[in-house]
Amino acid sequence: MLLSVRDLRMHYKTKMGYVKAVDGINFDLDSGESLGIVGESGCGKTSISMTILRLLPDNAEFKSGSVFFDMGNGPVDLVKLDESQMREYRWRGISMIFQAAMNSLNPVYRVGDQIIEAIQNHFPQVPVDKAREKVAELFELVGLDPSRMDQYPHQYSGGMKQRAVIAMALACDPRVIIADEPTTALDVIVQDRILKEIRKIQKKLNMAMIYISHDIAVIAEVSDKIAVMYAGKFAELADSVTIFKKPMHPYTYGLMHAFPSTVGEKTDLVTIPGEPPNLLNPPKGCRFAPRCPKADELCMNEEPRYIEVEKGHFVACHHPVKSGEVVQFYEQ
Amino acid sequence: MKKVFAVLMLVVAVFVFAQTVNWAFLQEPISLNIWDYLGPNATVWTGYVMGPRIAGLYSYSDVRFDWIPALAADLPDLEQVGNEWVYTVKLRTDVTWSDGTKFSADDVVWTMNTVRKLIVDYGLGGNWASYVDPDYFVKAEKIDDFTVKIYFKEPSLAKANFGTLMMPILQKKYWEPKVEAALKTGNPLQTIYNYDVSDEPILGAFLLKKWEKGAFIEVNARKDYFDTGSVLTLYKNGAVSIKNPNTGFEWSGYGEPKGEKQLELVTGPYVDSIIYRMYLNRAAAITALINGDVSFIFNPLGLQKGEADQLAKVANVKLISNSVNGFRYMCFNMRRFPMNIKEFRQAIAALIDREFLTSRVLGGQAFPQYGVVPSGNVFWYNPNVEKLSPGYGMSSGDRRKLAIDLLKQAGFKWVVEPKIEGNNVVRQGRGLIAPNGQRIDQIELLAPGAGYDPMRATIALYVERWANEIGIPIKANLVDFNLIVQRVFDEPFNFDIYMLGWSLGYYPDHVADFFHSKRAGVGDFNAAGYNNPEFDKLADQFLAASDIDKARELSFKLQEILAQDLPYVVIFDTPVTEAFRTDQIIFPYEKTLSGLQYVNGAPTLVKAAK
Amino acid sequence: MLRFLSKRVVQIVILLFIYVTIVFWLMEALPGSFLDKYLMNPKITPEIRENLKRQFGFDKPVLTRYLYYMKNFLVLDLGVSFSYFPKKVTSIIFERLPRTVFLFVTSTLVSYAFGYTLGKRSAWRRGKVIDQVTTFTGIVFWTIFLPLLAIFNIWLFGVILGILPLNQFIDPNLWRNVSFSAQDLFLKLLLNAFIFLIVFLTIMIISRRLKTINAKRILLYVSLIGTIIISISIWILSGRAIYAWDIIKHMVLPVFTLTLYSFAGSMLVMRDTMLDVIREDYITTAKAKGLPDKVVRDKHAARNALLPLMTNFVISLGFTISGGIITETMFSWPGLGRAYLEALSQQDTPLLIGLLVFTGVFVLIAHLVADILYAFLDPRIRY
Amino acid sequence: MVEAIIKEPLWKIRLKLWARSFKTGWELFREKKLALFGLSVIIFFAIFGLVYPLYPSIMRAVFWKDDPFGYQTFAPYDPIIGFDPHIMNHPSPPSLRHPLGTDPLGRDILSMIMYSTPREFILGITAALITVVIGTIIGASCAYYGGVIDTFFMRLADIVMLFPSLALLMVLSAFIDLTLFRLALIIGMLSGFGSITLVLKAQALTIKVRPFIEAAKSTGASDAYIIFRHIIPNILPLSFLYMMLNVTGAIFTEATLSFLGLANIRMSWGVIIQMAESSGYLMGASIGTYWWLWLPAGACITLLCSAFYFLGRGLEEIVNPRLRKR
Amino acid sequence: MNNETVLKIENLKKLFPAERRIFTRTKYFVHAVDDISIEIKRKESLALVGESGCGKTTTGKVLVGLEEPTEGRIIIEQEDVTPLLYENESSAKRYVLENYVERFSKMTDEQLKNLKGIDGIYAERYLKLSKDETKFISELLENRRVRVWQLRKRVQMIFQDPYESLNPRMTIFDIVSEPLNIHEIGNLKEREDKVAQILIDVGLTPPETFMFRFPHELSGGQRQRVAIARALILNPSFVVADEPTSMLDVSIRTGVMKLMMRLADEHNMSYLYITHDLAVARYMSNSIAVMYLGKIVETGPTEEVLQNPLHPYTKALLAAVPIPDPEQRRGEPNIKGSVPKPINPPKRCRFFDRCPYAVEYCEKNDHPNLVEVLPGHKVACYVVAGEAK
Repeated sequence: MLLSVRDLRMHYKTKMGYVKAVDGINFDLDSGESLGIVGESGCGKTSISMTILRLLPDNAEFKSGSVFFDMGNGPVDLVKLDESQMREYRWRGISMIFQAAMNSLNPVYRVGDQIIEAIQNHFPQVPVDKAREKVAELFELVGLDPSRMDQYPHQYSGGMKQRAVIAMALACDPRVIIADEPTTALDVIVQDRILKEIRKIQKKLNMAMIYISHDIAVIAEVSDKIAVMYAGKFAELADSVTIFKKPMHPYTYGLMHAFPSTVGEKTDLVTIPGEPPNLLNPPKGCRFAPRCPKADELCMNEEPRYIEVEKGHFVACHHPVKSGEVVQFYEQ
Repeated sequence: MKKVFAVLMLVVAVFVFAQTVNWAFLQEPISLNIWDYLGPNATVWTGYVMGPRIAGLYSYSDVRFDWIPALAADLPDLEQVGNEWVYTVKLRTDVTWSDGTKFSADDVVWTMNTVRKLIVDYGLGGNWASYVDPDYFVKAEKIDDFTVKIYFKEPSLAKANFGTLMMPILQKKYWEPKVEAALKTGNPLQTIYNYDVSDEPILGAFLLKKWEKGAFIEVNARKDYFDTGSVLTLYKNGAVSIKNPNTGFEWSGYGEPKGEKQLELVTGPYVDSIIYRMYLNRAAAITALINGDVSFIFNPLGLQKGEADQLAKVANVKLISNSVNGFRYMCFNMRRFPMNIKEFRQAIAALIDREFLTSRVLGGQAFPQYGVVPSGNVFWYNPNVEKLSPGYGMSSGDRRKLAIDLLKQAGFKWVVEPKIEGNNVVRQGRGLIAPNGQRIDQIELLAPGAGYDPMRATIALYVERWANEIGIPIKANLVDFNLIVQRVFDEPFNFDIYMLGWSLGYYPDHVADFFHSKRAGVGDFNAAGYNNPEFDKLADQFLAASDIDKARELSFKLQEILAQDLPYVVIFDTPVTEAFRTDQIIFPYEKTLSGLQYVNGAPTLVKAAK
Repeated sequence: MLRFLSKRVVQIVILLFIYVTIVFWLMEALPGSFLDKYLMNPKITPEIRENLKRQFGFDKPVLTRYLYYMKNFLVLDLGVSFSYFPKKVTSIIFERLPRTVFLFVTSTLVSYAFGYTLGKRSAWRRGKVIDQVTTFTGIVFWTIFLPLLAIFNIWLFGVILGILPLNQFIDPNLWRNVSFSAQDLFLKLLLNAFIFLIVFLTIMIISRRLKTINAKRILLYVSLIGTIIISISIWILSGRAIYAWDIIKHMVLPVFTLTLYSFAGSMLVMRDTMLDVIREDYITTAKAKGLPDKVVRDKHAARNALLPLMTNFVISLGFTISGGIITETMFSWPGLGRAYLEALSQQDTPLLIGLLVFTGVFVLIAHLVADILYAFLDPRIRY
Repeated sequence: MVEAIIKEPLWKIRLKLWARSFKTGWELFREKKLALFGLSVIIFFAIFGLVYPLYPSIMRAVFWKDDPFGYQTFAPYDPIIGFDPHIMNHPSPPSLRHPLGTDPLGRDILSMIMYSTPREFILGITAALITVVIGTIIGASCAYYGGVIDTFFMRLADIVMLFPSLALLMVLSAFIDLTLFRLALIIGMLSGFGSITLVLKAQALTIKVRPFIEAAKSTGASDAYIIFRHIIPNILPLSFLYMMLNVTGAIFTEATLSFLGLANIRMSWGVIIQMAESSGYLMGASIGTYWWLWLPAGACITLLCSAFYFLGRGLEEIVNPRLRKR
Repeated sequence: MNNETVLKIENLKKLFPAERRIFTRTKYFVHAVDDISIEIKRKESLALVGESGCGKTTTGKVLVGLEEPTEGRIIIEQEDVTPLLYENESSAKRYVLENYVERFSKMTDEQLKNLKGIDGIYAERYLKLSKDETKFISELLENRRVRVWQLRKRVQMIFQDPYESLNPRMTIFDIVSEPLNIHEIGNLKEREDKVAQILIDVGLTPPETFMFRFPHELSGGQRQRVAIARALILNPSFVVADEPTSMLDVSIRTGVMKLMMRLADEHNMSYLYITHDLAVARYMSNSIAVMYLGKIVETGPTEEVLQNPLHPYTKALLAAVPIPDPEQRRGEPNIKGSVPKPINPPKRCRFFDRCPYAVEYCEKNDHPNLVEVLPGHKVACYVVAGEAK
């Protein structure tokens, strides 16, 4: 297994108490595989990637869990590494495409130089011209004109910046790339192209990918496995077809049916009542219980375990949705 | 190696044998060009450095300020020729310029005539005017190499003896071509002012060596200074004698040079060089004095109380205090009511307890002053003026009562009459009503703010309070110095009362300048608008006097009139306190009017200690 | 860029014109005049004063004088000073400029360098001890009344500890026997600093062309140390090192005081901008790239936060006269600020106008330099 | 129907919520130890200044009960023309009669400091208020209208900023009689038309482009309504902050001018220091000996100025979201 | 009543001056909205769809008076409101002169009487004033200030970003009652009642817990509800909704969408629904107009357009929308390049550069007009319309 995350917990300390942003996350990822994490804003999906890379702000507190990562010489628990060892793993082992790609390029340096910096940081012996060749290769790979590498970020359009960021993520041939909302700010046609590009590169280089998005449609396009996250926990994890065809968690179910689509019949959209819980003070039992039409006493009091119901299909629910069942959500 | 050693020895030798004194300046001199200095740019700092460079036909003696010959060999002979008065002056024959040239009558004649010409034709201004008044001075004439005749329209102590005959003499050889060249330019005066004079031959004792702008000026003693070695003796009986064993020059005057000697001085210079160091604030200069970087501080205002307190504790620093030739006063605008009422002025004068203010409030930084001639100017000062001053020597209660009586005498009334018991004001007066029934609203007392002079500011506030206590509605308005000057001199007398100060020359002709009714115009010095025909007559006589004793008598009378009429209430004068390092220098004397800086630090007499 | 510059220059000229006009009329409105000091001398009669007035040009109507002034200003002639009559205002300014520039550029540089370093660190370690201590001390020094701080430092270092020379800017004992003037030396020091700057910039440009990080570093250090050694040895060989050292020694105390007093300003600006920059995504990206903390802080965060600081720096250089008034007085440093104070107390209007106008020109040039620098530092800005 | 839904009177809810938001604000503020320190110092000075009238009467009752000289004659606790005749040498060190000693003119230093305190407040706050009112209104209008108004005021700001302010004030002191209030007015206007306008305009520009302005416009709001209801309330926290910092600037400027002896202010902390300076007690060699002449006044300046600064910066971290902790 | 046209836009143009160059005479303009026409009937909604920068938001802003139209006519409820959308009087006067007076003065009485629609109404008024032009103009511009104000009541807007469109310094009550405040409706008590009522309507119950909170204390969905409440409090006949749900989370989004539909029904109003999301448009509108570079390239009933897109751009757009179903594979969006900037666009089909089907004809001719190919379904494409081969 390339990456396996076990019982990962990370909380933010605030004046009012702990925000339980990542609260017991488990998943595995193999080379060539892609995992999509879908969830609403504030559910903690970005915090997962930050916890894995250990790029947490001051007020974050790591609680428990381990992140085993295999660079080819046996799994290492990233959590236990010290800061300088950890630096070795960043970008070489796991690199990232950030949420706001527009802002993840430093405006005062040339785009090419920023990529070369990453390369030279990890491979100091590589001279500049070799690194430039590599950058040119990467540019071509992501569909950018290599002659643009001596331009500054502001001279790029939004889509180009996104490509440059992807090229940068690939600079050190990482094993895993975490793409956090890689296309959110882009128009549909550009988004479509970029998603295809990433997918192609992933296949070609046989990398593992983690996509993080709020848009289940985007995730569906690119992921082999999809994890649905709700309030700091995974509600359900399965391969993408299963999750669409046989969602077992009521939240997944609601999400699937809340999405308008341009194709197929115009069905009535589901509205999940209420608002996502405040992670400062999440409900005692199942975190979805207050909004769940199937919730009962048990759900309110006892937290459901995250179990593998079928092979590769994990659900955390006391009353999973059965195949073919129609769940009726009540509006306020 | 030997060479290095030799240089090293030389350096050591210079340090050991060359005697240098360091003096602190608080501002940098502007220019050593005498035309500029006596023209538009007289600053006291320039004067300190110029002093040891220049010499005139006559000068003042040390300490006593007797009028004695310097470049002249004797006192002048005065005779009337036609309607002109001629002063015949014999020159000393033993004087050389610093370039070795012999000093001669040509220099004197050229200097005097050129200055007059520049004043008349080109408007050469500034202090040259105090030496040459074209209304009096006519011309100078060479009789032989060492005799000159100087022609005046009238004989006048002020214009001749204490004026033209004291002016610095310039070298004709050096200056004539320069002045001629300048006269051909578009702006001759500016050209003359702009000449670089670092190579100018001088008659004085100290030649400029280096002027490092902003940091220091170094001057070196002349070996061939004409006065070196001469012995000045002042006798108790008033006689003065000068003897120079080196050149054999001898002169004596003002009586028989015998009896008890008051002072005997042998002219140096005793030091090889003087370094004037520029410090831009007093604290810095004083720290330098404490550290021994400098031996003496030039400071026209003298040391402040705190500085003196501090320096008194420092070993090897000696404090000396001398009275200053000047006074601080309150001036009434006698063109306005009620300042034109004599009793009103006297009432205010009576209220001002000078002794309390100076000794207590100002902590002894000032001493009371009653007349318009400072008491330190012993020869000219009339000691009677004190007694003539209203309220002199009274307690504070009596002063108030006197003031109230004076006002009542003049017919003033109050809405609420002030009541005094003992020294206390039991009831404050309110609503002063003039004899004509008019209510007096407010009288403005302009005084400089505490930033310019805390003493005057404080006194103005005290005057305000004392006056208010007996119901005189004076309001002290502490404003910028320039604002007072503008309101007093530029705008036509737009003031009620103001408070300023004068610093004066030795010869007290200022009394006439300040109070003569013909000087009461806009921008002139009789700002009070004082107009007293009797005074005017006496003042004219005083100005015309050519005999010192007669002049003194007239001056005493003038002082007495003023002490009663009170266009000015003279309040106090400050002593100038100076400090020097006794382990570094020795001054020949320490008591002298306006302090040692008034004689430029006595550069030809000062000695290095050990 | 060129178009922007020309536009800016036109703007500056117009601003300057208005500014000079305001300054001129303001000074004209001053009550009293230089000649008032003769009011204190009863020997100088009103007629003589009239004479002097004519020499100083007071007799002409003010409008004529204004037009005349503007005409002269166009050829950079600021007229003739009164208190140094008939010296030209420009020559007085030029005499004092090197001293002021040398003192203030040095202290501004030191204070900004200090503020930059501290601000950078305290933002990076926000809320930690270093942050709180620096902020607290910075603000306390920032609010100490400058004259008191100066006097205290003089007392402590000059009087009590006796380790630094007091007052003045040179030691007369050392300088009385040399032929050159301190002015020469100031100019040479400035030239040296300028050459140093040029060398530094050239090396920066050259080092960009080098292949590996180590090579860049070596070139940078070797050449910088080399330049320092070379310039020091030139000073020593020319025999003037001791005099230069004397000036520098005298500068330590004022520079130290000014730095202590003002480092908080640049530190707080740096800290605030840095806090802003730290939140940017490219900082997280840089960290994620595995770059060491120091590199992220200095190369990515501080480099971006430098921009507003740089502008502040250049503009603050323009205000040396204001700052100089107190400092130069307290430390006996005869520069422009002191000249201003003296001119004001003497009512030397031409010098006052000249100094203010000169400051105005200086500030405007500083603004222009700031604009250009900004364009160099921030590639996003293209005028 | 609506009444049925709303159970409590609305004003009560309003009040409660207002109190709550004040409480949360206070809690946020309380975290900033330095700001808290600043606030307490300011409050201390405010009280210190307000109780001044009590001081002379207490001292009179204690020390001048049966005084032959007469308290009235010398008014020993008058800050401007007071004098204590019982003490031979002024300045005298702190004693029971004069807790902070006397100055060279025999005045009581504590009395001078207390008397000056409210004046420093008035000066600082007036100047700051003028600055902020001018800066806010002009900044907001310039940002909102742009065009000629903007150009005019921006060029004006450029010119005002060209003047070195201290140097300019020194010149002005020559022909404007710089009383406390006029000084406040000038300082306020100088920075109001100068740098503050630029900062506030920049801030107002960011507000101007935010959609809620468009929302208000689209419902028909007038220009004045938008400026005063939307733009100004949003830049007000920043204005307020600059006000805090400007108080410091004004007090400092006054002290400097007084120190140079250029302001016509009868008594202030700067004047106290100037008094020590001009009478020669403020110099390297004697500052230890005569500490009471300069230290209390100097400490007051530093304390009050830094207090406003700390308070300002503390508030800045609260009102300025970009400085808030994540 | 149901068939009444609420909004009619005719040939609306909006040009923004682009970079000014000193030395060239040519003026550069961004053709943000370039000659579009739209009609919306009461209670119906039109979705304006397109990528960012296509001019859809500008169209909305013109309608609510945030931008001045450059050309064109806007009719709201049988009234030509265009003169009211101009900032100053003279532009409004010029508009009336150019659009009515000059035209009418050339016509005979007969012709005038035969005019239809809005022209007819104005022609009648023109005749009633016995063709007195000055009177006509002054009548049209009469009370312009007041009428501008009243117009604002009838047209409201909901903005995209619920975090930015509410003033953070105002309470919810202040925000929602602001329109009442501006239009001076009711006293405080009445306003409070009205606000409470509308808050209940948008589902923020109980209203008193929300009324005096600040926006940052609410979640995104709640804020957007507040924004809707503000837009509806004046009972407008027509609302411009600029991507009101694009910033909301999925689980909340449907709630807001449904709320908007319900309120439209209850309040008898129509939406101009601006969105980039075809799927959302499908649920929120009766008809749809696809915009590209300031032009409408296709329009028709929503379902019809989505099921049977004709314009190559619409096709590409549809193909690019990800489908939340891994088993359904969609077609490839078959276009090249990226959106250019519409600065002085050349005279040819706007889509020419990117069109996979473009032929020479498309380059030679100006941008095609909308042609009705199917009933109610118009498309602006020479190839589809069969004009070019």
